[in-house]
Amino acid sequence: GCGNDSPASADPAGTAVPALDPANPVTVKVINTSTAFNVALAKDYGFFRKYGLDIQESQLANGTQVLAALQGGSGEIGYADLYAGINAKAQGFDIKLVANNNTNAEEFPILVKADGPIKSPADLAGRSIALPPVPQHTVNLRGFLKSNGVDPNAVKYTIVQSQSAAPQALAGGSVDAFFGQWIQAYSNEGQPGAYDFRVLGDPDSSKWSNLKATTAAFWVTGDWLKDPKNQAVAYAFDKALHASYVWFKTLKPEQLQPILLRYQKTDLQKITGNDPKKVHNLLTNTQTGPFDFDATQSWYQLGLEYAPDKIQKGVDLRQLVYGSALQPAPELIQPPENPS
Amino acid sequence: MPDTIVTGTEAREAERKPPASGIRPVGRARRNARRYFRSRVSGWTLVALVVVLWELYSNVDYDPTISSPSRIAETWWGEATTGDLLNQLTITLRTMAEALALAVPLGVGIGFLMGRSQVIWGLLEPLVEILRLTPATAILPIYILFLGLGDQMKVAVFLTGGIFPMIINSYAGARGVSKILSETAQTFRLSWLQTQREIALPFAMPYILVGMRQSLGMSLVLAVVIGMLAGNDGIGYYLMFAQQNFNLRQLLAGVLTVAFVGYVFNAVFLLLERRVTRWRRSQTGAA
Amino acid sequence: MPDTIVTGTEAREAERKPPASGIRPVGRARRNARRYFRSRVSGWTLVALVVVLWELYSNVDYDPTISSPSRIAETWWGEATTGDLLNQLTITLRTMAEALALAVPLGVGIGFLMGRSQVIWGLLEPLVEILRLTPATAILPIYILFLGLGDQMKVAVFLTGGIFPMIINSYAGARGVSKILSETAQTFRLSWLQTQREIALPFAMPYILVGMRQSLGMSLVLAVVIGMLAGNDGIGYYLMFAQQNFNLRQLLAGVLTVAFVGYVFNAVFLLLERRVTRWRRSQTGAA
Amino acid sequence: MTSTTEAQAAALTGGVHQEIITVEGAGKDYLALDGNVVRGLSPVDLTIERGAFVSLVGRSGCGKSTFLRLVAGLEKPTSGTIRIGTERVDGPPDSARYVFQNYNESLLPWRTVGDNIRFGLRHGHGAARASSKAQENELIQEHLEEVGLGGTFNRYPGELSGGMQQRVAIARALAALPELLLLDEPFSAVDALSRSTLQDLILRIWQEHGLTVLFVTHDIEEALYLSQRVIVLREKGGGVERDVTVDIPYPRRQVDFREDPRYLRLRREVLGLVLGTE
Amino acid sequence: MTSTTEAQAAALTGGVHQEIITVEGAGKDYLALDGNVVRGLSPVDLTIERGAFVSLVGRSGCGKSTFLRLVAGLEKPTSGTIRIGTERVDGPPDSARYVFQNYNESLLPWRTVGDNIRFGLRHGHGAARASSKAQENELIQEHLEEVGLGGTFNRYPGELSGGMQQRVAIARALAALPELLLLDEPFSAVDALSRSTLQDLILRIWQEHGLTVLFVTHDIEEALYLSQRVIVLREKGGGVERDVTVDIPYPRRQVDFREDPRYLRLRREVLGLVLGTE
Ligand SMILES: Nc1ncnc2c1ncn2[C@@H]1O[C@H](COP(=O)(O)OP(=O)(O)OP(=O)(O)O)[C@@H](O)[C@H]1O
Ligand SMILES: Nc1ncnc2c1ncn2[C@@H]1O[C@H](COP(=O)(O)OP(=O)(O)OP(=O)(O)O)[C@@H](O)[C@H]1O
Ligand SMILES: [Mg+2]
Ligand SMILES: [Mg+2]
Repeated sequence: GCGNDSPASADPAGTAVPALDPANPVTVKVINTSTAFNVALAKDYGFFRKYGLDIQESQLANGTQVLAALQGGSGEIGYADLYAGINAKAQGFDIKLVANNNTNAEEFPILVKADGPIKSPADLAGRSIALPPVPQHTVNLRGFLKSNGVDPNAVKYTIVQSQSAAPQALAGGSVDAFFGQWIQAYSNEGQPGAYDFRVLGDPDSSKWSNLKATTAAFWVTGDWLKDPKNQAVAYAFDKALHASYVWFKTLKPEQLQPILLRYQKTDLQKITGNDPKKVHNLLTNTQTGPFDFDATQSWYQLGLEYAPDKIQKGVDLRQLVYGSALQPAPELIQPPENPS
Repeated sequence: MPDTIVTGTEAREAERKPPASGIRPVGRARRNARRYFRSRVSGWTLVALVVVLWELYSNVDYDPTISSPSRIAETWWGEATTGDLLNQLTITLRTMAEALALAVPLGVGIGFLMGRSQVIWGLLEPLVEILRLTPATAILPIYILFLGLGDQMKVAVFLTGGIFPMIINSYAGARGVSKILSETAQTFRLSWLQTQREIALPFAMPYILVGMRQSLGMSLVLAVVIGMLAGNDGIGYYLMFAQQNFNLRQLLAGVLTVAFVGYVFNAVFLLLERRVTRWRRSQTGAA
Repeated sequence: MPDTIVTGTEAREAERKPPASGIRPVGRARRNARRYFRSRVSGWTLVALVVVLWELYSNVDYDPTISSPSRIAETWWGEATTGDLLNQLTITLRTMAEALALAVPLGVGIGFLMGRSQVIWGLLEPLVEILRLTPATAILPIYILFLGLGDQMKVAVFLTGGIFPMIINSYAGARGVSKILSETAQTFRLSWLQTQREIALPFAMPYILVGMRQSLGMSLVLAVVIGMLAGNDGIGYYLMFAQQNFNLRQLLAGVLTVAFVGYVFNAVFLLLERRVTRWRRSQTGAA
Repeated sequence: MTSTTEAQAAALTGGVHQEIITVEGAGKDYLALDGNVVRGLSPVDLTIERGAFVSLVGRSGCGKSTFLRLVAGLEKPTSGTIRIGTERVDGPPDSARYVFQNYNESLLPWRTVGDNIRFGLRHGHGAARASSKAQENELIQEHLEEVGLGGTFNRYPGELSGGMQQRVAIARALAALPELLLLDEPFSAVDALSRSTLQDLILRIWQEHGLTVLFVTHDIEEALYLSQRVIVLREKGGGVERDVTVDIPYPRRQVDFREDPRYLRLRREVLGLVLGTE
Repeated sequence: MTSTTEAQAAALTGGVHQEIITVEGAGKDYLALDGNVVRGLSPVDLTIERGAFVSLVGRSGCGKSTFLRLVAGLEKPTSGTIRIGTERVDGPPDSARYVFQNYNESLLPWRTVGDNIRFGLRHGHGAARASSKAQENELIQEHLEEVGLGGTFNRYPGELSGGMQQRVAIARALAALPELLLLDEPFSAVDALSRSTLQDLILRIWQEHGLTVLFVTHDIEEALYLSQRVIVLREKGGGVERDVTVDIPYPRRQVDFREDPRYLRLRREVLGLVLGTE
C-alpha cells in the first residue's frame, strides 16, 4: 500500500501526534447505530475523559445513514460496517477508518423451530432463511452453510430488515429458519412465554472467517482528518475505546448484570442463567488491538466471493485505514469514573 | 320590529324536546361533550370487546408477539410510572408541535393559494406532487446530509410527509368556492386579499379542518417512524429500543400510548371543528 | 319548443372565443389534455431550473450523496435498460394495484357509511381512529406473524396506512350533503339505499376523489417503505439494496422513478376527476 | 277546463267530508344558533279535505313554509300533532311531493334536466309510469314541454335561467303524480304568461288526478284564482288569522274570473287582511 | 315621496344626456356542457342615462339576467361592447352593486345577518360610512329595520324565511350605496305589503342619492310604477322588443298611480308585448 495521502498511517504508535489534555477535553460528536452501548459505557466510566475527549453521542438506524451524516457534518466520528465503508469509498466518499471495533462473533445462531421439520443443516436445502439486508450477514450465512455441508445456492434467502420481525416470520411459518442474534436465541429457548426455537448445526464462525478481521469500525471523513487537532482526537478516541474494552472483557457475569440492565434493559441472569458460554456469545466480539490488514483483506475477499452484488470491488484497505487504528492494545486500567 | 323571542321556561322546554333536523341547542359545552362521548359508547364497547377476546385468547394460546392485554397494561403501568415512556412521549409531542406550527400555515397556505390562483397552481403543482410522491424515509440520508440529526431534520421529514393532506384538502376547498359567492365578492369589489379572507377562507374552512386532522394523525405516525430510523430520544427511539431488544410488550405499550394520545388530540380537534363550523348546521342535512 | 341552438361555424366560432367564467368547451379530450399540460409549463420550468442549478452546483462542488442529475440520469438509463429497476417497479405496482382494489371500496365504503349513519359512526369511530393513529411500521412484527412475508402482509400494511385519507374524506363528503338535497330525497321517499346512491354519493364524489388521490400517493410511498422493511422484491427492496450498497445514485434514480410514476397516475386521475365532476363547472367559481 | 272531480265536488259541497290533513294544535318553535327560540308558527287547528285546493297567504316570515314543512314531515312540531289520512306524520308521508321555495338548491346539479325529471318519475307515488326507457324519455319530454322547457333535456340545471330552474322543479314534482302536492311559491320566478299557463296546468292536473294541493303564494289574486280556500296567516308565526272560502265554481277562466264580483269582494277582503288595513 | 333629483330630471326631460351605460351590439352566447351553443342574448344597442330608473321585463329565459350580468362585468359579451361611463366593462365596475336572482346563495352563510350587512357597508362604493364600530352597528340596525328585519341581527341567513333572506340581500346592496344598482327580481319572495314598502324604499334611495337603477321584474305593474323606462326583451334571448318610456312624473303614489290613465294605457301595451297578444 501507498499511504502517502495519510501520513499518520506510517505512525502506528502515534508519536507524531500530541496527546490531548484531560483538563481541557475536546468535544467530539459521535454517531452510533441504534442500541449499541459501547460508546455510552466508555463515556460514563470516564475512559474518554481520561484521554481528553468529551463525547456527544447520537444514533441512527444503520451504517449507511451514519456515513451520510458524517458527510453532512452532523457528526465527526461514526460507526459502520466494514463493507458499508468499502462501498462508500468505492462510491467516491472520502472516508477513513480511525478505530477498529468488531470482529465476527465466534458463533452465529441459525434458529429453527424446536419441534419443526428441520433437524440438521442438511434439511435447509430448498428451504427459506430470513436474514437482515446488511451484506455481512449474507457472507456469514453462506459461510455457515458451506461449512455445514450445505450448498449455499440451494437455499432461498428472505430479507427481513426489521430484526425484531424475524422470530414472527419463523413462528408464523413464512420462513423455515432465520439468521439471528444470540439474544433472540437465548430468550426463545425454553423461556416461559416465548417461542420455542433452537440453534442449528455448528455455529463456529472460525470455520469460514478469520476472527482477527475487522468487520465494523469507527469512521471519519478525509476532510475532518486534515485538521491536526482532529488527528490527535482520532488517536485518543481509539485508545480510550479500546481501553474500555480491555476492562469490559475482565468483568464477571454478576458485574455485567447491572450494566446490561442499565444500558440494554436486558436481564442477563434471566436470559443466560449466567452460563459463561452464553455470556461470552452475547458480549465478546469487540477488538482491542491494531487493525489486521491481512485478516481483514481475507474478509473482504470472502465478501466479494459470497456477495459480489452487495460489495464493491477494488478498494485498497491501506488507503482506508488511518494510523490511529493501528495502535497496540492498551494496558488494563480500572474505570476512571463510576456512573452510579 | 323584533321577531317573537320566547325565553325563560318556554325556551328551556323547547330544548328538552328532540331537536328538529339540523337544528340543535348550542353553546352548552358541557352537554355537548356529554352527547359527544355518549354517541361513541358503542364504538368503545366494540374496542373493549376486542380487548377482552384478545385476553381470553391469550390465556388459551399465548403468543409472545401479541402478548396479552393484562400483561401489556402491566408493562405500560411500569413504564409510565418508573420507566421512560412518558418522558419520551413528551419529547416527541414537543417536536411534533414544532413541526405542526410550521406545517399548518405552510400547508394550508400553499394548498389554499394553489386553489385560488391558477398561476401559483401551475407553478407549484409539479414540485408539490413530486415531493408528495417521494418517500421521505427512502431519502433520509439526504435529509441527514443537509440538516443533520437534530430537530431540524425531524421537522423537515414531518413537513415532507405530513403537510400534504393539508395542501390537498385546502386546495380542494379553495377551488370549490361557489360561483355565486365568487361573483358576490367581485361585485362588491373585494380586493384579492379581501376575497380570500372574507369569502374563500371561510368557505374552505371545513375542508381545511379535515386536512389538518389528517395531518395531525400522520405527523404522529411519522414522529414514531422518524424516531425509529434516526432518533436519540422521543417515543420513536423508545419503540425502536423496545424492538431491538425484542421487548414486544414494551413496544405494544408504547404504540397504544401513541394511538391513545392521538385519539384525544383528534377528539379535541373535532370539538373545535364543530365550534368553528357551527353555521353549517343549518346548511347540511347531517344527522 | 327548443331553445335557440346555434350549430356549425357559429358554434365553432363561439368556442374559439375565451369562454366565460365557469363555462368551458368539453368532450374534446385532446384539447383538454393540451390545456391541461400547458398550464403546468411554468411549474415544470421551475423543476427544470432546480435540476439545472443542481447540475451546475455539482460541477463546482461534487457531493456523492446528492450526486448530479446527469449522473443520476445515466444510472437511471442503465438501470432501466439493462438493470432491474423496471421489473421491480412492475412488481410493486402490481402489489399496489391489489391493495388499492381492496382499499378503495373499503375506505370509501367505511367513510361514506360513517358519514351517513350515526350508528355506524359511533360504532366504528374509535376503532378507525385508533388504527389510523397506530404506526403500521412499528407493529410490523405482528403483521408478519399473522400474514407472513408475502403479498398478504404488504396489502394489509397498505390498508392500515393508505386507507385513511379515503375514510376521512368520504366521511366529510357524506356528512356535508346539503340539507335541502336531503329533504328532497326524503320527500321523494327515496329508500335509504336510493338516497345514498342518487343523492349522497354524487354529492360526496368530489371529496371522495380527493381522498382517493391522496391514498394513491400514500400507498405508493408505503409500497416503498414496506419493501424496504421486509421485502424480497419490488421497488422498496431495490431501494434498500441501493442504500446498503451505498449506491446513492441508484437510490435517487429509483426514488425519482417512483415519484414520476406517481405523478403520471395522479395526472391521469385528475383528468378522470374532471370528467366525473364536469357538472361542477357551472357551480364553482374556480378559474 | 273540465269540471271538478267527484271528490273535489264533495269537498266543496260538504258532501263526504274525508279529511286528508288534520292539524291539531301543531306549532313550531325553532331554536336558533344564537340560543334564542324563534316562533315559527303558533299552534294551529285545521283540517283539509281530500281533493281540496288550499292556498296559504301571509306576510313574509309568517310561517307558511314552516306549515308546509310540518305537513311534509320535514320538521317536527314542538306542540300538537298532524295527521295525513289517519296516520300521524312522523316523517315525510308517502303520498306527498314538495316544491321547495329554494327550488334552485333542490335540483340535482349533477343530473341533466331530463334526468332530474326522471328522478321525479322513478320516485313517484304509486305504480311506475313508464315500462320502457324509451317510453320514459317520451314522458319526460312531455313533462318538460308542459312547463315550456322542451329543448332543455340535456342541459344541466346550473345552465338554466332562474325561472327555468323553477319550472324544472315543478315538472319534477308533477312527474311524481303525488296525492298531496305541496307548492311553496312555485311561480315566484316566472313571467306573467308562464305563470298563467302554469296556473292552468296545475288546475288541470289537480282536477284530472284528484290530488290535494297546498299552495303558498304572495300573489293574492293567484291564490283566489286557484283555490277553494285561502288561509291567511298572522304575521311572525302568529297562526291562522282567517280561513276564507272561495265559493266560485270551477272551471274558472283567467279573464272572466278576475271580473267576477265575488272574486273582487274576496280580493278586497284578503288584501285587507294581509296588508293590515282591516 | 320627494321630487326627483336634478340628474334624474335631466334624464327624464332630455336636458343633459349623460350616459352611464352604453351598450353597443353586445350579445351573449353560452357554450353549454353538452357542447351546444345557447343564445343568452342577441346583440343589443342601448344607452342608459345617469340617474335613470330602467326596468327590464320579458319572458323567463329571455336574457334579463344575462343582460344584468353583462353590465355587471360578470359575463364577457360574445359580441359588441359595454361601457360604464367612458370605460369599457372588463370586470365588475367599481360603482355597481348587484342583488342576484338566487339571493339565498349569495348571502354569506357563515356570517350573521348583521355581519352580512356589515359586509355591504365595508365594501361600499365611495367613502366609509361609519367611523366607529358602534356607529356601524347602528347603521346596520337601521338598514335592517328599513327592510323590516329589525330583530334578526344575530341570526344566521340559513335560519330565515325565503323572503327574509331576500330582504337581507337587498339591505346589503343598499348599505353599499352604489352609483349603479342592479336588481334581479329583488321582490320575488316577499308579500304584497313588504313589496310596496320596498318599492317605495328603493324609489326614495334612488331619489335621495341620485343612483341609476336597472331593475328586472316579472311584475309589469311594478316595472311601470318604479321606472322611467321599461325595456321589453324578446323571448329566448331575442334582444330588445320595445323600449317604453313611462312619462309619468314622480312622486308617484301606490294607489293613485294605478288609476292614472297613462299608466293603464302603458300597462295594456307592455302586457300585450309580454303576453304576446299584440
Ligand atoms: N351558464 C349558462 N350556460 C348555458 N346557458 C345559460 C347559462 N346561463 C343562462 N343560460 C341560458 O341563457 C338564456 C337566458 O338566460 P337568463 O338567465 O338571462 O334568463 P332570464 O331572462 O333571467 O330568465 P328568468 O326570468 O327565468 O330568470 C336561457 O336560455 C338560459 O338557459
Ligand atoms: N331553521 C330555522 N331556524 C330558526 N328560525 C327559523 C328557521 N326556519 C324558519 N325560521 C323562522 O321561522 C319564521 C317563519 O319562517 P317561514 O320560513 O315559515 O316563513 P314564510 O312564511 O315561509 O316566509 P316567506 O314568505 O318569507 O318565505 C321566521 O321568523 C323564520 O325566521
Ligand atoms: Mg317561505
Ligand atoms: Mg333571470
